[in-house]
Amino acid sequence: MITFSKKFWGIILLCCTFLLAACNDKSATNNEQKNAGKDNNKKITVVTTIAQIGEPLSVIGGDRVEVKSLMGPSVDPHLYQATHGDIQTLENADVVFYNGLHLEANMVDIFEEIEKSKSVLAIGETIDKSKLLHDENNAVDPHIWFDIDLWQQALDAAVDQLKEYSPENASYFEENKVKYFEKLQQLKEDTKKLTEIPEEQRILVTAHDAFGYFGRMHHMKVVGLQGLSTDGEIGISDIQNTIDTIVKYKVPAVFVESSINESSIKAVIEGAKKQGVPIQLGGELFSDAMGKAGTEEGTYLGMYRHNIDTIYTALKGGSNTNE
Amino acid sequence: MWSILLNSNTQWVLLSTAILGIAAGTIGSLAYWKRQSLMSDALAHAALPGVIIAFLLFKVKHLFVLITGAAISAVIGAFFIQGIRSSTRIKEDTAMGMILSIFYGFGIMLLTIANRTSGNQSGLNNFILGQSASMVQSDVWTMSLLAILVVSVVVIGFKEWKIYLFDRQFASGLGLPLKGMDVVYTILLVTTIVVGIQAVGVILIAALLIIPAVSARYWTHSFQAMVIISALFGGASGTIGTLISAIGNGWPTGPFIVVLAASFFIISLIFGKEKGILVQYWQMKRHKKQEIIQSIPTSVLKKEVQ
Amino acid sequence: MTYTAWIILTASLVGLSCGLIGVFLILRKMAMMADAISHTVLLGIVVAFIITQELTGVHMLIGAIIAGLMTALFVQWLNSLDVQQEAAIGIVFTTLFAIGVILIEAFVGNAHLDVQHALMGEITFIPWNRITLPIVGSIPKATAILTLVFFVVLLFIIAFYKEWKITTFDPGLAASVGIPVLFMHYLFMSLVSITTVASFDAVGAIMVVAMLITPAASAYLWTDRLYMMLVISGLFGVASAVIGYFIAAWIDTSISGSMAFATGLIFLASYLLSPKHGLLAKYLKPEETFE
Amino acid sequence: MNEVVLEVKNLTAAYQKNTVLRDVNFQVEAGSLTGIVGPNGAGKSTLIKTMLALHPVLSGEVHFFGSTYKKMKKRIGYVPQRGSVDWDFPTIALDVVMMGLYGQIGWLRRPTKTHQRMAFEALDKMGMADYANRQISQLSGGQQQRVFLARALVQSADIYFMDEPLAGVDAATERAIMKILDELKAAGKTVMVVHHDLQTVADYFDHVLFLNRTVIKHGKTNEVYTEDNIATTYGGSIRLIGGRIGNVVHPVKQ
Repeated sequence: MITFSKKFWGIILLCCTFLLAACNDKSATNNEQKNAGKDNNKKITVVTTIAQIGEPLSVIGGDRVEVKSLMGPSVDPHLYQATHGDIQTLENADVVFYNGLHLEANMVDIFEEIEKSKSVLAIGETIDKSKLLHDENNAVDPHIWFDIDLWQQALDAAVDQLKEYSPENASYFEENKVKYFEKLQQLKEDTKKLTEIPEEQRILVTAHDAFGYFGRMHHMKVVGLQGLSTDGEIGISDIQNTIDTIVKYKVPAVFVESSINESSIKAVIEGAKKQGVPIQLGGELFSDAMGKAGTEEGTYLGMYRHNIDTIYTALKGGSNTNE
Repeated sequence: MWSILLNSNTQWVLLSTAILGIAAGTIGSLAYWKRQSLMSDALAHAALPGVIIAFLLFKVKHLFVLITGAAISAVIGAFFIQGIRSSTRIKEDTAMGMILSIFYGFGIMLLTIANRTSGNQSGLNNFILGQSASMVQSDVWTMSLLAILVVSVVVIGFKEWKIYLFDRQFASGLGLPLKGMDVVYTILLVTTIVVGIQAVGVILIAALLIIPAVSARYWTHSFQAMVIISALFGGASGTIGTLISAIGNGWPTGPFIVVLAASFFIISLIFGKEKGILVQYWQMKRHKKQEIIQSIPTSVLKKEVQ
Repeated sequence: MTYTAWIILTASLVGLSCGLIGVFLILRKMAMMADAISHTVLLGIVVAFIITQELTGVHMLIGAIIAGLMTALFVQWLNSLDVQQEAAIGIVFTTLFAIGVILIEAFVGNAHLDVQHALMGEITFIPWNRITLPIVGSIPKATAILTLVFFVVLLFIIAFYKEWKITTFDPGLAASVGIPVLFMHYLFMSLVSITTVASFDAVGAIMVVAMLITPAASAYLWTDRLYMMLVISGLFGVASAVIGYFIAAWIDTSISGSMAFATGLIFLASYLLSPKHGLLAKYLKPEETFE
Repeated sequence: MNEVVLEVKNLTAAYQKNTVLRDVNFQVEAGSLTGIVGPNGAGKSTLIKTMLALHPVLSGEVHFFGSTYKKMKKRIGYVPQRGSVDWDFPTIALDVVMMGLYGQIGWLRRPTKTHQRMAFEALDKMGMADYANRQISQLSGGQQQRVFLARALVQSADIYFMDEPLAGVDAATERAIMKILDELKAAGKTVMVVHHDLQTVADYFDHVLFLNRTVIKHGKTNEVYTEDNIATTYGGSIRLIGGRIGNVVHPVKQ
């Protein structure tokens, strides 16, 4: 017993010294690292959380910036798991952009900390609060990239931040930004074809509530089975209410999302069919995640266009067969 | 409001959960006596790496492929738990906790890699976390098949199972194939778990496997009656839980079934005929009274302790 | 590389605290309580949210710790009514979790409140979430909290070492020599709750459950002395953290997942190589008899 | 007659709906060595546990040295059945014996060399000195039983209760234990032992307590250990080799 306590205390002492040593050591080297951050001669490293921010910025930044998105193009931010590489990515970042509005809920503290040493912007929070959508419990809907105008404003704020970080490239960014925004306006024009869908059938039924801004912009009624987050559990009444809406408005098609389990939306389809409404699966929409990098759907414009085309084909085509 | 009960979705969910409740209640009684109540929880988590590996190998999100992966992974988990328990002095609950966390951690590792390397896979971990409310006609059939399988296997070998559970040594003396029965039992349990988690989620399947069996114990001392009562409790939890969640607006179905099962448990705990709190209290009181009335017992009582 | 050091240091603290607590957890045959608590904290944070309407902060932690204690209390209560411990754990955690989900749907609605966001931390980002303390300077918040938790755990284990030992080994004797068995049980469960919840907050649930159970189980194969088991378990916890980190760095994946996996590797090594209970040892000298 | 050290009056106890003990009355005098015998389920273990407040009392009273159990706790030693603990617990024999002293050592104190020596002496008395540093799972059943007995000895109590210390042990252990019991008796201590082997009762104990839900007969062995009393206790079927006692649920759970 005596030997025991001696050993025990010895080991504890050892652990303590180890801990203390580790603490001192690290905080010292840490500061050095921070100061060594900025280097103007090479490419600006931009890190974003979601690819919806990253991809447009990579176009606007052209060859002057290197853009990395923590959540790969097809990753649902609600279910994002950090990898070891993300540390390096964040550490090497010059400028960091994130969506904000609680989309990256568990990372907010981190960005606040990084803000002390790096240039960080929550682009979603630069938008006029009155333009944001809220649910019945007054929670903000963070999926603002589905409103092209709002997203343009948000990207604008991001580009301003970039210019501020690197004034010598300001004109280059401005030039690219104007070009990109033209494309956005073109995209906005293209979306007008949604208005060809009969108004009472402009109903977008999806698995989770990501399309609030989309609906507002394109005058569509949006019915989401799940809440804003993808983690919740639904009830039968949620499914039944959705089916009732479909039956009431004779909605011809519903949609699944790339990143969400399809089973609940399939239950809606079957239920509606059973009630004599021949409804079809309109196709896959990109909501929280975008398509695979390198493909058309892996870009913001391509992703948006894909959604518009899918919705248009499904609802317009469907309405034709109904008439 | 009540018209919702006539809708086909409600009926599908009602039937599926009721039938799943019966199947889970039946196999749950076996698990209870094997003292493996938490096996469902452990194996449900152990299924994750299988799902991801199946996806990485075949690059499809096809239900059957992923379920097979989940089942294989869960069986390996069960095999490890059994191996650790029998070949070391580590106890079963520790082995379960280890396999649960290590397999799940491994699954998360793979999931992160899958997220990084190939597109269109997010929600893979959600894939094994089903939603009760979204069950459809085909689920009714799946659950029926499952229930038929489970119930018939248990019924056909009923007395063998009984010996297998209560007296392994005696069973082996009778020449029962204990290893084979272990395998059959594990396959039944894993099948129920894997089919269950993709349809209704981990928590609900764990609850349905555990709670009805424990509740049933409060009503009977006979194993046969316990299995039947447990199946009934499971089925009733599924049915009534679904009904309640259907009536309310936006009430999640799965959790209500769990709460219903828990309510049955509390009722059993309090009013149960065999070991219920009230019965025990009343018997204690009666004992005390008797002690006062009767002075010295002359005859030797015949009842055995416990 | 300093971020690496912070992450390894923090994970090592989790490994140490969980390793120590885990030894008693598995000897008391309550390993699955770790998993149960990882589910029931949901109820705690939902209730805390409903009361305070705040998504972050200390309320959530307190709510979660209370939920952990409630889990222990209910399990103990059912156990005292003659329900198998395992079954009791199963009943309590599924029910409390389900109530948590129902409360979310009923009172919280669409707010971004899920366990993963509100309570489950991500070890990868620990170095960026800092606070400034006197003397030490600016250090990651999680590291500070976990250091505190570690010393609390260490203090309690050392101070009541013989009480933990006797109540774990033979509660009947403990009661008969006048040690308050039930009080020690709840004290222990409080330690478990505090450790797990603080660790969840820093590094996430998967890693905590793994760190609580596996290093202790591995240590159990190496030694026949309780204090050595504590020491080895703590060391294995630290080793798992380090190995796990380098696996994650090597194949660029989730750090906490890799650390959970690394506890498994250490167990595998112990299972094969342990001089007393390892497979190899058994193979080499198959019969060990009494006397 | 010697001083009465234990007095049980109208004691009743129950497990769920079965009354296990009913109206138990007896007195034990100092320095006696009593064997408690009775068939399976007669309530022998329950009697001990109930007296030691490890099982709830329905009615009746138990007095130790004219006082309550709580006040006299330190003078009472208890040897539970061997199966009541997990022998895989990572500790050595000496440590288990030392646990008997934990109550005396007190909070926040560590066992000292003196305690270690006391524990070692107790082990030595049981002929277990060579095994002091053995892990407890590596001991045979008989050795484990001796460790348990040593643990009770180290408590240096005045009255001991032992639950089946002779069940399933080897001959050497049985001899060692009986030697100790005789020594305890010689030292004026009181010992009550639950015993299952009717053949050895007459040799081992000076008093016998026949129990079957209640006290059938209690007294000096040479006076009450008769075939009649055995028959009454065992319900007619005399089996001189008693059966195994089933597992009794330990009331104190973790």
